[in-house]
Amino acid sequence: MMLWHFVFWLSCAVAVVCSASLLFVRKPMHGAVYLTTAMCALALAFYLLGAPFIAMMQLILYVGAIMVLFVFVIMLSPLQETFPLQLQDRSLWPGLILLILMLLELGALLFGGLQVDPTTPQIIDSKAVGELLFGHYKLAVEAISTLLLAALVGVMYFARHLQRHQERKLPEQQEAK
Amino acid sequence: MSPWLFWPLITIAMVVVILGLILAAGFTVFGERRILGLLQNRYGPNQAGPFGLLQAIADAVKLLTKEYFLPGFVDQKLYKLAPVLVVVTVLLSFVVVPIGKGISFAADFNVGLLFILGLSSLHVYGIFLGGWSSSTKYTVLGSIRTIAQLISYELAMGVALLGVVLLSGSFSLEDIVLKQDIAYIFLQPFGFIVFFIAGIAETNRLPFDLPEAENELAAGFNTEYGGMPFAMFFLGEYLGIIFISCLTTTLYLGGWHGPWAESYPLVGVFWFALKTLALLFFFIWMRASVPRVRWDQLMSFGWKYLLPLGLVNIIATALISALWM
Amino acid sequence: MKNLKNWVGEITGAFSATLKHAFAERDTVCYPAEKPDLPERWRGRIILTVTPEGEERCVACYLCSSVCPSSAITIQGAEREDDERRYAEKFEIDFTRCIFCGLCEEACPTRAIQTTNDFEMGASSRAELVYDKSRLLENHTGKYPDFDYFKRAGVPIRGKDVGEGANEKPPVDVYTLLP
Amino acid sequence: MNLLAVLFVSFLLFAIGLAVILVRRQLLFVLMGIEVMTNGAVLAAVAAGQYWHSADGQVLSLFMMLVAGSELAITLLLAMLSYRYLKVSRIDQMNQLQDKLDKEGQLL
Repeated sequence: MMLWHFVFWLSCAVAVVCSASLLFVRKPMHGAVYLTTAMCALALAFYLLGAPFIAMMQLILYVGAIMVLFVFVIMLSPLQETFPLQLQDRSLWPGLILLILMLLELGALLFGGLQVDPTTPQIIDSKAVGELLFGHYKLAVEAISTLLLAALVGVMYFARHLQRHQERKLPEQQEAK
Repeated sequence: MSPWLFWPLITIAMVVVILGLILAAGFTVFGERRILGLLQNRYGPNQAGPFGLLQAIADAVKLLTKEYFLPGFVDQKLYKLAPVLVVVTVLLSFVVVPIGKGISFAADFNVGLLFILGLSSLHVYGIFLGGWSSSTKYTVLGSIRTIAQLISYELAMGVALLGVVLLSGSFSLEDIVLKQDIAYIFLQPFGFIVFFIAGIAETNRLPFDLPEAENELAAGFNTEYGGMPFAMFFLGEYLGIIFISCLTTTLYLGGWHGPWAESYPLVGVFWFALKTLALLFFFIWMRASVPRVRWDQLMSFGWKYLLPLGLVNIIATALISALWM
Repeated sequence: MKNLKNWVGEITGAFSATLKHAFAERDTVCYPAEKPDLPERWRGRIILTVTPEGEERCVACYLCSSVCPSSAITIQGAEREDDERRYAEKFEIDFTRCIFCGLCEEACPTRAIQTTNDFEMGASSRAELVYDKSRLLENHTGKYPDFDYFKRAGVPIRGKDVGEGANEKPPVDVYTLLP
Repeated sequence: MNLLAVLFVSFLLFAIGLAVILVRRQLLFVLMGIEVMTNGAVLAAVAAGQYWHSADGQVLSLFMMLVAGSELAITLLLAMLSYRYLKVSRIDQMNQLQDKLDKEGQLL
């Protein structure tokens, strides 16, 4: 149990610190790697909480699919510039005030009325998740799959847009030569 | 067992296993060079030691004693991180593979198969970051190819694995092996084909070695690496081949099943090693036989043939197992 | 379906072809233990040869050094005191630059410069690979044991007047046009 | 497991994500901030599900991941389009619809 606490809080700390470094990091690629590290740490936290299926899904879906897409776009984007944090920007202040208000509200919600006892984590394996997923929530699964299909169609539409843009540009470039 | 004995024992076992795996990768390199020579009317390295067996160690000593050189234009943090990531993810994957009856680190890990898929998606990062951080055009082209190839083939691989999961009803590799009275290659021939082709693409081997296509991209993603980091990339690649062979053995060829393997676990280890070695030989044989495919052929093969074949395989497996079982 | 059949046929054909080569005879030799059988016209280490009488063939005509694509040959010509025959006072080939193209051998009118079968020219410093005349000159006639340029060229030398050499006709007296 | 502490971590992640969105104006960093916020929410869902010994939390977090994935696929492509067409990387530079006014307040 001692070891459990140590590893769990360590992974939580890694996740928080890596996420926080997004505030200061200059290159988008470094940010993406920090975010990936945070997600791996969170996957470990999920595993330790007794949710092995979600931990692995975090690795496969977030790290293996979403962040790879991210990294791919960062690499393909023509702007390879660095983004230093600009604190002297005046338009920052409304955002910061909103953020502080939000933090206060969340803190009040969290520490206000929640009465909980520490309990030991119980492993809920992938079979239980699957039964619930294709039993009680099967309509939601269909909705999510429709959403994925919609996203697919949207991406294909925009990608064709991108392609047309390139094709239209091609004769101009030839003329320029 | 008391924790004071457990942790030192586990540490020693891990060190032994890691050293053994690194040696195995070295000897895979040696075996590849010898067998490629054999298949190409050459001799291959046969000078160092009997039959050239010490060549692997000579190579390792040469690579490890080379100068560590950091090019000036690289992104230093990621450049140093990438080879470590490649090796560590592959070494971690071996944890869940059962090599004999009850002989493994964590074969009954209840999401073992998903763990392997997750680690292979982390493996992509190692290869990709190595190429990106070197920031020359060949390495960047290599890493773009890596991402596109590995994403599309990982999907096909996962889809093929679902057939095995449907038949065995478990994500744990131990259970999958125990359930295989008939090797799943006979029950899942199409799944096996899809999985194995996707595995070849995952390990960047010929005919799908586009990320490091030597005659187009210098050495692809590891062009700027030398000495120790290069050795680590190399180690990662060959460990990957060994791992895919082990995984195919476990999932489709019956793992350690064989005559007398039930009563004597060490005989099971022997059968497992034999099957794995046969698959390793096939990998090398394939490198000698098949030419590299073109880039668009690779993508269209992955998305238009492999993935639909895997999906049809899942549906057929589900229907048959629902009707019969 | 026909396409698939083609694929399968081609892939199995490739695999069986490579397996067949595993049992074929080796094309390579284990070099240091077993010397390769080199052809006669191999272009290896360059030597300077001598006539059957043992005189230097080289007449310092500079043709080899001017044809050399990598400018590896350095020659300094001179004339002998007694019979005014030309010879190379200094003859150096820089084998770090030599590309073993064999053009010098083709250009040589007296067949002095010749390539040999020797290719084991390892050295531990660059200076060692610059061969001077003492290392280039071999007391051997090379590939042409009977060839002697001056015996068949229309040039008088010691012991042979014009027209007395092998395959030579007596010179024509250009002042009388009679046959 | 102390639910309050885990919820505190998830709240911290959410707040960091919000801060990233509000402070950094670059398109890619804004998207990363959204991912951090989603991660915090997923952690809260998983922790709550484990606390009540039910798989609902895991189902919810799986749905969240899928939604985040489909959202990100579209948004990243939009980001690439904005690079191509508008040549901007900061969200406050995307002011193509803004009216340009001169000093007297008249439309230019």
